[in-house]
Amino acid sequence: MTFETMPFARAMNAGLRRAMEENPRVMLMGEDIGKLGGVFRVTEHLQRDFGENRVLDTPLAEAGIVGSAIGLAMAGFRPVVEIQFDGFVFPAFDQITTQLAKLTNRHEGTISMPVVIRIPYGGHIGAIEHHQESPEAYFAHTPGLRVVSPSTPNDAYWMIQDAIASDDPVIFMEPKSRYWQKGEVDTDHRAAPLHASRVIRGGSDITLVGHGAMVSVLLQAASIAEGEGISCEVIDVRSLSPIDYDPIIDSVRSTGRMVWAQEAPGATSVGGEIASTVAERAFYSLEAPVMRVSGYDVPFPPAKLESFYLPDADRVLEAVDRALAF
Amino acid sequence: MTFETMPFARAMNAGLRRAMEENPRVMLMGEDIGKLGGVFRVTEHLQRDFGENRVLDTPLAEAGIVGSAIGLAMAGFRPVVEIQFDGFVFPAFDQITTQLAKLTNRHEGTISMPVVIRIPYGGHIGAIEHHQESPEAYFAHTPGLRVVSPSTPNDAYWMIQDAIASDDPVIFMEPKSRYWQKGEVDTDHRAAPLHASRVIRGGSDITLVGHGAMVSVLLQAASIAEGEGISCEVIDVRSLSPIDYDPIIDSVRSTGRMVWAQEAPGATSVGGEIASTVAERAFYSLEAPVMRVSGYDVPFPPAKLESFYLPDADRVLEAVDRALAF
Amino acid sequence: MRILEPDGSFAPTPEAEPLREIVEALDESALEQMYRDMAVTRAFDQQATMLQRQGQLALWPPSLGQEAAQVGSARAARSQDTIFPSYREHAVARVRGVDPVSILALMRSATHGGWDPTDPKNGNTRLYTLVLGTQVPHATGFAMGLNFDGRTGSGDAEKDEAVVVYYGDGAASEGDVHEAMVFAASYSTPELFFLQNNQWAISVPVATQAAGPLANRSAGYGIPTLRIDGNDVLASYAASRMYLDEARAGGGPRAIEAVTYRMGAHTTSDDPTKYRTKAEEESWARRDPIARMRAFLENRGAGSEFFADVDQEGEALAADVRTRIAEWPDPDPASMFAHVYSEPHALMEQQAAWLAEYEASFEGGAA
Amino acid sequence: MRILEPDGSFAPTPEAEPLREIVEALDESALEQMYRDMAVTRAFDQQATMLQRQGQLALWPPSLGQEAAQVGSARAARSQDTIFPSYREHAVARVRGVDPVSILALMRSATHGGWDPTDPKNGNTRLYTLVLGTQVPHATGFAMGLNFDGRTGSGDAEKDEAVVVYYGDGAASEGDVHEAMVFAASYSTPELFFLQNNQWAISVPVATQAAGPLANRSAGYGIPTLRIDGNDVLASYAASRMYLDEARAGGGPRAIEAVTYRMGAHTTSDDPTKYRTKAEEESWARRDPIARMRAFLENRGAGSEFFADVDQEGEALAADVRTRIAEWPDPDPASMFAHVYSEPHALMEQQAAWLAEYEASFEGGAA
Ligand SMILES: Cc1ncc(C[n+]2csc(CCOP(=O)(O)OP(=O)(O)O)c2C)c(N)n1
Ligand SMILES: Cc1ncc(C[n+]2csc(CCOP(=O)(O)OP(=O)(O)O)c2C)c(N)n1
Ligand SMILES: [Mg+2]
Ligand SMILES: [Mg+2]
Repeated sequence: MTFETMPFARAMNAGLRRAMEENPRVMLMGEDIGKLGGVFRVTEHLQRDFGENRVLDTPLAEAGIVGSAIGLAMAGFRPVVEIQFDGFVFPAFDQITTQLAKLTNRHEGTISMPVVIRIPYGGHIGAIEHHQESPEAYFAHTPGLRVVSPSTPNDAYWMIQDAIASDDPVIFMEPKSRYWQKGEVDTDHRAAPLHASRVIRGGSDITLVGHGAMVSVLLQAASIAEGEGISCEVIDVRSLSPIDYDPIIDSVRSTGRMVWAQEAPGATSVGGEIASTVAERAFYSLEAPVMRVSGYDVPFPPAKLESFYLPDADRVLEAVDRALAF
Repeated sequence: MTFETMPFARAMNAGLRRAMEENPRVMLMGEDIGKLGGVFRVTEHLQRDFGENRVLDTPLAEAGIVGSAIGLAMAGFRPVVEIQFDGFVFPAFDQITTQLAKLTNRHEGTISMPVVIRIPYGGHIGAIEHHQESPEAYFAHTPGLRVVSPSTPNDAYWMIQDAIASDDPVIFMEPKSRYWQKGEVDTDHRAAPLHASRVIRGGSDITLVGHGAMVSVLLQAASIAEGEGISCEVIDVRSLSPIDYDPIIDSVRSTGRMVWAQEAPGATSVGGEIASTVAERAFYSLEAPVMRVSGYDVPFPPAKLESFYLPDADRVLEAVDRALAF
Repeated sequence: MRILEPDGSFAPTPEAEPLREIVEALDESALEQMYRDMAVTRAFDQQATMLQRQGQLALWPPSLGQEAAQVGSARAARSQDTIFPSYREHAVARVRGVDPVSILALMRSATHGGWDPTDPKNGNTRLYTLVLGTQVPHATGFAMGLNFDGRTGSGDAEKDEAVVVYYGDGAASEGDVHEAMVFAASYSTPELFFLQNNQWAISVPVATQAAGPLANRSAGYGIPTLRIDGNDVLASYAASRMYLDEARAGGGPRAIEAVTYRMGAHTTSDDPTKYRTKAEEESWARRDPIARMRAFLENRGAGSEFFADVDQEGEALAADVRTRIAEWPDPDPASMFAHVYSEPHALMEQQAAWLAEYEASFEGGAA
Repeated sequence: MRILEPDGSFAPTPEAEPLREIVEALDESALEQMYRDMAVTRAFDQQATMLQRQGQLALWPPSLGQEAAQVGSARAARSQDTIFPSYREHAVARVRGVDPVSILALMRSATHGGWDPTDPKNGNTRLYTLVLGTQVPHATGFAMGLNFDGRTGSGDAEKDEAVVVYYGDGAASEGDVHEAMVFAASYSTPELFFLQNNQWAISVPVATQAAGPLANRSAGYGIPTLRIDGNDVLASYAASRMYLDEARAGGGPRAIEAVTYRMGAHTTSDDPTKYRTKAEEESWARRDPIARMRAFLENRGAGSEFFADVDQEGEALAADVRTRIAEWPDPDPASMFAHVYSEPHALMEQQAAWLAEYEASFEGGAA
């Protein structure tokens, strides 16, 4: 077995590199991903090692990037697109929703659309407007897309490879605040399947569920709660479309309570989807409504306020308390 | 009192006309809305009567339309934009989400953004791809926008005026299949407030909730159910952002059961938001989970299949049965 | 740039001189084929309009009047080329081998696609695209791929591949078209941007989209551009041939603005009397592309048997698609779930199963 | 188009001849003011970079090297004009009256705005915009409004309003810029598109965005365009003055490509050594816009007291913003909810109340 400790961004880089080595049709596209190696250095050295035809510093036009990636997929390539920051995916939104997501269906299966769109997302980095958002709900609502988000270096390494191997378009949400977080990567054994949710800490009183950067917040909440005698089960949902409900439902059936946490604004979001489906499937087991913790329904605030905006362990614990008191 | 019977589209037209008469800063923009009067004739004769500076046949570029509407709002106008069909709003998505929705906030309140974006939406008209979609979830998730949808000519007449009078951006979703449906318009008395949900049929066994074209489906289901001895309360939610929950919660507290119906795909949609919030606020009253009826999580199918895709009274009743059997 | 005068006389304008050779290489049968393509497509198109009136189609966007622009460019493309149409390129699709009834099936809304662009019989014709302009960056990306794969630029015109993308004067305003040109210029793609300026985007005249010639815009990106008489099939052919061969030889992208006219309504849902004059329509009727080519061929001695044969082919095609579309089966409801994804997807399986069971519950009267 | 040589000598190129009059109308104090604007902004800019290093700012995008393009155009704009900046127009903002500390507050991420564009003291300077290109259609729409309201085109240059919109060579690739030009040409807006081609979009050279001069693009829409030496403040002033006055007189939109150089990093997060050479940087250092204007003024006899005074003003501004930004208060958490909507909104009230109560629960130690 080969274990290596590396930061999340390096694990992404290693996963991309391996995918490019294993399949010559894999290519990367985006702004500043070549010479610079991406503003987060996720693609560092890949242009140097694979050349300018496989790692493209594109013109600055997101619809053009995704639109030409679609054309490249039609020509048999497997493009992996980097969107520089979450807030800059919207110029490409038409190409993503009306084209990328629908082309396989429109072609009645005669072509597939193996395009990955990588989006560094979320807060905690103290940046200016448009650089700290969590737009996953827009994609999770769109039929034809798959949406996933790794929370650890090992998942980053494997999930990016699985996303690239998928014949469907995958929106790959990278919790950018975790890029520098180190973890062990097992380069020999695949992680859980791309769309599997995973129980990452066992517990009996309440189930905590989230994805991306929220996962470590949930773990932190769980260990604080433990000190107070509350046993939390923690689930990393990993995939937001499709959502792997079984482990969540199983857990809620045994704990009877659940808290969901996300950075995105709450209204009409993934949280509502999960809470209402859990309520439907575990109706008689629930001793309290599923509590949702989220960003407020406001634009992501100036970074000086992000600690008030972003759910932290305290906010999660407040919801745990409400659920337990119900 | 002045009651007039007219089709929905005519009521829209009359509402727009009145808003333009009452406020010279109101102007209309869109593709084919001038000479042609819009592909659904909602703006018929308005260019003739108000001139080319107040009713603009714009170039064919949705980001340009919404972007320039924003600039016009900054110059003190109140632009009302028509998007020709639901499926063509996405090229404007960046301007809507990163600009229109956020500009008041970015300006810390020193400017407002009184822009209305009218979107004829939904199915039932047998059209080709991109012409029958229900994109409301994308907007309901976006802080800074208001999202409403009238279901009757009277609401159409008043809600468009209220939307135009609002200093905030309003996404105005027009159930296009209802354009030809006639109803009474009371031109003297304002309808319920723009963001109020409304009980439109009393009942005691179960609460049916929806918006736009679904409302008449719910009423139809309610009257079939009545024949089977089931008493349905029907609520037209009218506003999807913000959502006026009180009448819904009151109703569910008394019926103990609820069905939500929408045309949009179910995943991460308004239905999940409403179901989870109702589950939270009426936890002890619910005798069954909130049942959600929706379009499937697929692209809107070829029209030859739309009757299978779109929720109809039977699908609503199937959910009613499930709720009652719980 | 023009080669045939509206009356059919052969009179290349000065800018057409470099193209003379290309035109002169066309033999009688090639010239007749272009006429045939145009006339048969028109018969099909008129049949389709009738089928829409009869309720067989949801909608029909006629190609009426644009046959020369379409046939010239489609015949100029080589068999290895790939075509990205918009939604009105019926003549192009037919020339490339697409069964015209597939276009009817699309406009019947019995399918969102209609044909398989990867099946060689369809001549590398990609699907129609309804969201204006979105196909243009696809074409550019595809052409970038040709470069990366060395499928172009070798100097062998019989093998080197290129791409033609069609779009309209209205679509030209969309940001996607601009971004596609930025990419095309940047990656020096083997690609022809073929703009049919048919004067109208539904009810909006081209003057609203552009203050000057649209051809100037593509030129602004450094993309060599020709503005041609789009109702002259020989001009369309020659310009497209030259530019496509330049592009495939490694010369980078090229653009053509074909000035033509949408002689009919935008679609069967449209009423052009609301926004344009009879006089305008009549002036363009005098420049009908099919009449022009017919006069040219007649001047060269084509006989009435030829024209009768073409008419008959048109009628036969019309009759054939009429029959076949009337019998067109509705799609299976389960097909809604079949191709949303290429790989298995939990929701698709659940929802397909639910629908099947639900539908079954109605059989035998139980609800 | 150039008026001052890099060494500061006055030597209008032939294309600059029509602008001679505009330049010659500038008196000594106006010329000195331009130098002062540039030099003081640079002092501010360098202070800001330091403040970022000290942790006072989240990020800083320097205007270093682009002062001439910015000051010339900003001084050319008349007081009634409205400015739509991108995010690097520090010299423009300062010239128009915006308190520079507001820009620091924005880059501190203590606010998403920074100033009130409707307050006359800010010289009709709209807010910075971070999503590339999105401000360009706003400018066009605003200019359309000037037309509709008759606030322009009367022939009185002292009253007629116009709009200047700034964007970069990278942003020029975005579809929004194209659509804005389509609208501008269509509605004949009183608007100047001012492109600062500083050669780089972060690490991507302008050659990736455009095969030829970017100026050709705007020209392709029928928008008269000048390509100028962007490091020559007089060229920027004269071209902008002429074009803005033509636009305000009813001539329709105009465009300028100012060829300049981003002498520093893209932002304080960037490391240009990864993608460009020292030699390139040095060659542009020799074309520094401030040195050029200084040499010009020195040739005309400006004395060392003047330059000392300017330096002192720069130092004073730097000291002032350093003090004020260090004392900058964090925003009140409740402000998150205050301006999302202009009108009351149920969710805002609920969530603000919830947060207040939640925060209060920590006071006094209770959790
Ligand atoms: C993005 C988008 N916006 C609007 C429409 C609706 N629409 C369909 S065709 C059309 C006019 C297109 O004009 P043009 O590009 O000139 O093509 P033509 O119809 O003349 O062939 C419009 C507005 C659309 N299909 N896509
Ligand atoms: C839509 C969008 N995409 C990407 C970015 C990230 N980004 C910020 S600045 C920049 C480069 C901009 O280059 P240019 O327009 O030339 O302006 P300059 O920075 O040189 O002044 C990029 C890619 C963004 N802000 N907006
Ligand atoms: Mg057209
Ligand atoms: Mg630049």
